[in-house]
Amino acid sequence: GTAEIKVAAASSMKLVFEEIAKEFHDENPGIKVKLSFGSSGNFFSQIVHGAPYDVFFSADTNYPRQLVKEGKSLGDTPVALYAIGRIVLWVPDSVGLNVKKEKSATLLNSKIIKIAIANPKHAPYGRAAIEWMNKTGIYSQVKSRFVLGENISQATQFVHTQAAQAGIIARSLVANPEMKSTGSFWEIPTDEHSPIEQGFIILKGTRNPLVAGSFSEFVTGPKGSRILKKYGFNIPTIHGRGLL
Amino acid sequence: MAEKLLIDIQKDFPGRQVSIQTELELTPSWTVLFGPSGAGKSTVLRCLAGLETPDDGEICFGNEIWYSKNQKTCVTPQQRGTGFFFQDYALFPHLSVKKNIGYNLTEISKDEKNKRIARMVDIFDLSKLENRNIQSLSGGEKQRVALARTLCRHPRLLLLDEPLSALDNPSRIRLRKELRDLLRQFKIPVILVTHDRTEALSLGDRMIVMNHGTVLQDGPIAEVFSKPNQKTTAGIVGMENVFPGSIREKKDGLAIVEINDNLLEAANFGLDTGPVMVGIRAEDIVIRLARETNSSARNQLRGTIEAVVLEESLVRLTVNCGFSIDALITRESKEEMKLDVSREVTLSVKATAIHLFPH
Amino acid sequence: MAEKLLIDIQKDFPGRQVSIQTELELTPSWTVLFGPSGAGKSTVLRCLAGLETPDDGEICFGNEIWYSKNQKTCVTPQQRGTGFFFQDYALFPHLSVKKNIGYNLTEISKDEKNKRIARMVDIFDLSKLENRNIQSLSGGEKQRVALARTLCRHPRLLLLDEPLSALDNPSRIRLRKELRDLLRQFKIPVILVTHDRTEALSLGDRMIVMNHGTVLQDGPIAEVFSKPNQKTTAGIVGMENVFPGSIREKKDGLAIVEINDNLLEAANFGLDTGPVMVGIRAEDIVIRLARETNSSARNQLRGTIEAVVLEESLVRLTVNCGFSIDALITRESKEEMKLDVSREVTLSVKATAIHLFPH
Amino acid sequence: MITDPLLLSIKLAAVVSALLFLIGIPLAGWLSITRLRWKFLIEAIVALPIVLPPTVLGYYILVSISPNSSIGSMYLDVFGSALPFSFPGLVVASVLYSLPFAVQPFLAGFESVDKRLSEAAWTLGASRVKTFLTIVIPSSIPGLITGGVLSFAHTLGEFGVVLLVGGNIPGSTQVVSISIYDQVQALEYEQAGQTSLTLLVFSFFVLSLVYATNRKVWTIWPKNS
Amino acid sequence: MITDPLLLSIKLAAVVSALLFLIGIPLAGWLSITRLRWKFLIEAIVALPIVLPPTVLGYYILVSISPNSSIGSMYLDVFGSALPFSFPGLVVASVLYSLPFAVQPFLAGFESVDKRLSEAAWTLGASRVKTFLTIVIPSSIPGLITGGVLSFAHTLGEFGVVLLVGGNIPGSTQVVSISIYDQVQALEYEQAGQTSLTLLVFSFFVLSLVYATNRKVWTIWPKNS
Ligand SMILES: Nc1ncnc2c1ncn2[C@@H]1O[C@H](COP(=O)(O)OP(=O)(O)OP(=O)(O)O)[C@@H](O)[C@H]1O
Ligand SMILES: Nc1ncnc2c1ncn2[C@@H]1O[C@H](COP(=O)(O)OP(=O)(O)OP(=O)(O)O)[C@@H](O)[C@H]1O
Ligand SMILES: [Mg+2]
Ligand SMILES: [Mg+2]
Repeated sequence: GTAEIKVAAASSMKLVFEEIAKEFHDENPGIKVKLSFGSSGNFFSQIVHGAPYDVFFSADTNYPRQLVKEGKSLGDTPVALYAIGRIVLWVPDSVGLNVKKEKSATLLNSKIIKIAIANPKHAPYGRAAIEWMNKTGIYSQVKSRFVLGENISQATQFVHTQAAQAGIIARSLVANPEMKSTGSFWEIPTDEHSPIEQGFIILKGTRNPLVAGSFSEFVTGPKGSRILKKYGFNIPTIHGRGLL
Repeated sequence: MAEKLLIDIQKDFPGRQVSIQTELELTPSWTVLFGPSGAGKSTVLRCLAGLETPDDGEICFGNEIWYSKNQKTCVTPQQRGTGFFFQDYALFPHLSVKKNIGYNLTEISKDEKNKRIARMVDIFDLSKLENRNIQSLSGGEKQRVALARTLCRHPRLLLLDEPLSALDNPSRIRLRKELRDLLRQFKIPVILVTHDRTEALSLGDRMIVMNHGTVLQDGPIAEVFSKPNQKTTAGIVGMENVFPGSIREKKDGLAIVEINDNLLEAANFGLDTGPVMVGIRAEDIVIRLARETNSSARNQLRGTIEAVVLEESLVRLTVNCGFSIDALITRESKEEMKLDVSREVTLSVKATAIHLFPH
Repeated sequence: MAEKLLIDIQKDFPGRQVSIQTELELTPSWTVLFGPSGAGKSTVLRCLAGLETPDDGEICFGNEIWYSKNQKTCVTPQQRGTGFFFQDYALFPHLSVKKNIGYNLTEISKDEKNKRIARMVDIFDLSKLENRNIQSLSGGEKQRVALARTLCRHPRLLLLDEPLSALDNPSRIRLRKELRDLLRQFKIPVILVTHDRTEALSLGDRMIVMNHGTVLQDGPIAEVFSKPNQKTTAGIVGMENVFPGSIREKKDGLAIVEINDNLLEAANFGLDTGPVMVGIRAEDIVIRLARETNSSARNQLRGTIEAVVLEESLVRLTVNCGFSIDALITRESKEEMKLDVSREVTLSVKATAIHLFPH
Repeated sequence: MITDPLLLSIKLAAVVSALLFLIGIPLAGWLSITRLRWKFLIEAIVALPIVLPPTVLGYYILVSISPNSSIGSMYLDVFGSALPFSFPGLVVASVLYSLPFAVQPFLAGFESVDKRLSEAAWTLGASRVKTFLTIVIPSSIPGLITGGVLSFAHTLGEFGVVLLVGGNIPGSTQVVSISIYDQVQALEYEQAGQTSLTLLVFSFFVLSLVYATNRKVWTIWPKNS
Repeated sequence: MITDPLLLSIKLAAVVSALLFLIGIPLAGWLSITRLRWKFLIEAIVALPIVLPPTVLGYYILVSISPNSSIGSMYLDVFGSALPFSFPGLVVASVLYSLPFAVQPFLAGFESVDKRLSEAAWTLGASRVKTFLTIVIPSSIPGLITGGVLSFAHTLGEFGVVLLVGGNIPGSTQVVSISIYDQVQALEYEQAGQTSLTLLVFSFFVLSLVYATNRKVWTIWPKNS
């Protein structure tokens, strides 16, 4: 018969997980993967209140860790990492700045009126952006220009519509052809902010722990990693459970 | 002993008060609420229907208490089972004429219902309008539909707020006649609000005259018309000679009417023998000193002048010919004939000047 | 030559058509649109006011084209400057009585405006209601407010749709008198819709009788009343002797009225010398063979019987006494006096039976 | 079973509108005739859900219908399945959220019906309920249609509440608004544009139909005498 | 300058409601009197924005007002500042989004006014506009209040559109709905609960006041004769 699992994933991971699910399905034709995307914060609330997902791939490690604390993890296993996000500074071509050359100084240019970032209060990409700006010492100069997206996708929309003139966004999103054709980016060095670790857990309520396990193994395995890399994620060196 | 409708209520409006205290027999009789605009007639009717709650007093319909301030009772309009005709029709704009008439006729079979509606349509001359919608009707057409709707339910007390006032003359006269006949079969007491004398005379058995929210006079209709208890009332009802009488026989297009043992000949417009209300305008009575012949004035009554009252340019004579009758003549006539109290005179009235109101 | 109001329109309703073709002089005169319920009177009035667009024809007010199917012209109600009185009042529910009356009086100064309102309040006896809201008014009170509102603007053509029909009798009689006087100063043509004969007679100079959407007769009011052109018209207007006349002098409470060189004495209820409309009911005329004395019937006319027509139980005599006059007597009288064509008779009428309608 | 998000949305909107007629008409009707002094408080309470951001409202609804709440566990006992993350859960949440958009116009419609029509019906023996059903409701068609249209459209476009209570599960709670949102989030603008256009065209068609019919109602009942 | 999100929301809702009266009343008025055959299409278009999820609508609004769009650049030229991520931008977006919630009840209100009242005003020489202002509007108070309340409350609770067009800038575009959302996302449930409660209490107070006053209007104008 056919088994089915429901996978909840951060909305910024939509393209990645659609590709992963497709390959997984090709490999295991008997298993149907139903993907739900959304804000990790919402998934947290929903899982606490009994949402019927099998695996939850968060955009950070905080929400899954909280879920473990709430006893929602299968067998109380701790959070495992599946990807490490990267941030880039993206500027639309119409602004007329060479971001690759000017790097962080781009943000100080007077043409940059608004800078889009994800809300650092609950989005890891936003936190990383702040951290980087603090480290390079431009935070206090640019802070007043921030516009905050609810998540990294929204921050991306802000710059993509050119309503904001610069954005610190996920590396995975600039791979999108829409973004490629309208602007250019500079990769922020990974050593200038703490790693954006993204973790997952298999949920206690799963009806099919075996399939859930095999899907998460697929994600963290070589095929998954290849796809994740393709979309601009780094792969955590140690996947091992119990890391966090 | 017939049951009674006891009304003793008071309703307060800012700067105005309407109060009434009366008792009506619950027999198939007509009570007319008469009075000028703003007298409080509609308010009384609305209190009776249960649409307005009085501020004090009580209303008892037979043994049923409809409203009592003391007992904190107020029966709903539905339970009272009265028929109410609204001064401004209150027809249902989204229903056809036919559906308006048959609204909420649920207790009877469908056949019976259709028959009743057909009868109403017939009586109120609505056959061409049956399926029309209300908004396309003219003023008078609306009124006829509203009448039909109210009567279709055979209510146990009928409250009519100026039912004929917006009708044109021919329809009004026709309906006035028919209304009484029609309602006779239903055997229900009717309370009619009107400010039309003819309507009151044709339809009313009893009359309650209201003004400024209070009752001025309350009594049999002939009495109120003939003997208003005060000047205001007289002004409101208008002066008339009105007597209860009865048609004794009919011959050659004449009706022989008996009033207090006197026989009068009246032009007969199709009334049957039986009780009638007889009205003679004071100004239609011709006074002469001697009997006369060879005149088309057929009724001659001998009597003695009881009172002579000057009224503006005219003189009002009250003549006793077994019963009191008023005549209005010019001052010149009075002078020429030297008319004065205790003088004997002949009153003559044309048969066509004797107005019979079916009763 | 006075300007004219030319009306030649047709309005189609599903299953019904209203059409009228007439020409009115734009002098301060009264035209009465008379007819039973559903005749199309309101429709004609609404077309004149510009509230309804006819389906064919034209309306010209003097040189102005108000509506023309051919020229595709249709002037707005605002530009026509007519005053319109709605059969169901159409008062503004959110404005006080005073504000209703003074609505859109913008062209005049505030002082002038207040004066005008005060005058209207006075004329229509609204002083106690001035600041009341419309919903708390009784039916008759509403009507008075609506009349005041329409007249307050001094319109150049006044269209009245049954303005007095819901008033109580005393108010109606008072207002009927006053309305003419009042409007005389405004010097505007008036078109009045009514189905009340007395109202038509008191107010109208000219009468257009309508039925089932068409004009039956159109002419001077006395002519229409006295000589209806067909049976339907006669049925609608009712039979009356109506003559234009004039009050020659007044003495001792009597008015001496001249009709076609004949002098009649009529009870005078405060009218001034000048032209009047004289109405005598056919049933009020007493026929005798010889002149007589000592009677309160003051008016005696000699004449020759021109026609004898049986009408149900009565007989209608047409007598020529310089002008034609109808009398209604019983068959018995006719037999007794052996009345027939070309016989000479005396007609006598009480002064109180001669009705004068101010004109 | 319906899997297409658009069809699912339409089904949801239809069910919710129908329920809102069932719930909203009696509620608005009661509000329009009650002489209760404090009725304005109830009106205010009915309108309250609008002032919370949908996702927050969704969060609170989720909390109160989840199987650990009393309502949620009762539902679980009776129907054997949990309310959140199911179609019935979506319906409950949307009804709550759209209630004011139905009740307010209904009420405004009922209140503008001439009081005397109801009085006439009462004296003709019709109960208050019958009067309401046969006289007041048919005389308030514009208000009812406004309420129906507002709540239908509002449910179609509803997102925050549905997202939280439904959980974006394809084929059972993923309505079209969420799927467009997903597409926009993933920067699939072209696809999002297409889905939006489909939704707009469909809605435009439905709304035009409703308004055109409503217009006709008034042509059948001309207002001039 | 207002920095408290609640006050900012109130300011936004007040400005938007006021603008909606200014825009919605003429629009609904025109719809109520026009004899245009195709007016139902316009009614449908007005209602359309509701059917899009707010964030998606927000995205499209953002695209069309961003400084490189024609509208956005025009605004920038005239006012010297960009429309997105500013209070005026929020106002524009909210007005667009809440328009149907104002126009629909307004229209229902206007259409239930007796045609003859307008006719009476016309024959008294009042222009169509004056008639509309002095007769139709005052006779449609329940509809106007419904529209006002719906749009005020709706703007208070608006989240998706405001988030996208406003950019969540504290003190200028961070309205209370966004700040509650942020708190819920950050799992600060207690704080979110408190802010929600404040918002609810305030809204309840305002709504009650509006409804209580509305009631009074009808007491001053009794409906029975
Ligand atoms: N709701 C109300 N508020 C204030 N006054 C009122 C109210 N209803 C009626 N009145 C007043 O009470 C008085 C009596 O009104 P009612 O309608 O009973 O008069 P009516 O005799 O029927 O007059 P009409 O013949 O003109 O219809 C009037 O002066 C009216 O203004
Ligand atoms: N909108 C309409 N649709 C269909 N028929 C109509 C419409 N308006 C009027 N009629 C019909 O046209 C005829 C004339 O109506 P109108 O209102 O002019 O009559 P009226 O003479 O004023 O009568 P009343 O004295 O009763 O007011 C009536 O039969 C009426 O039913
Ligand atoms: Mg009355
Ligand atoms: Mg009419």
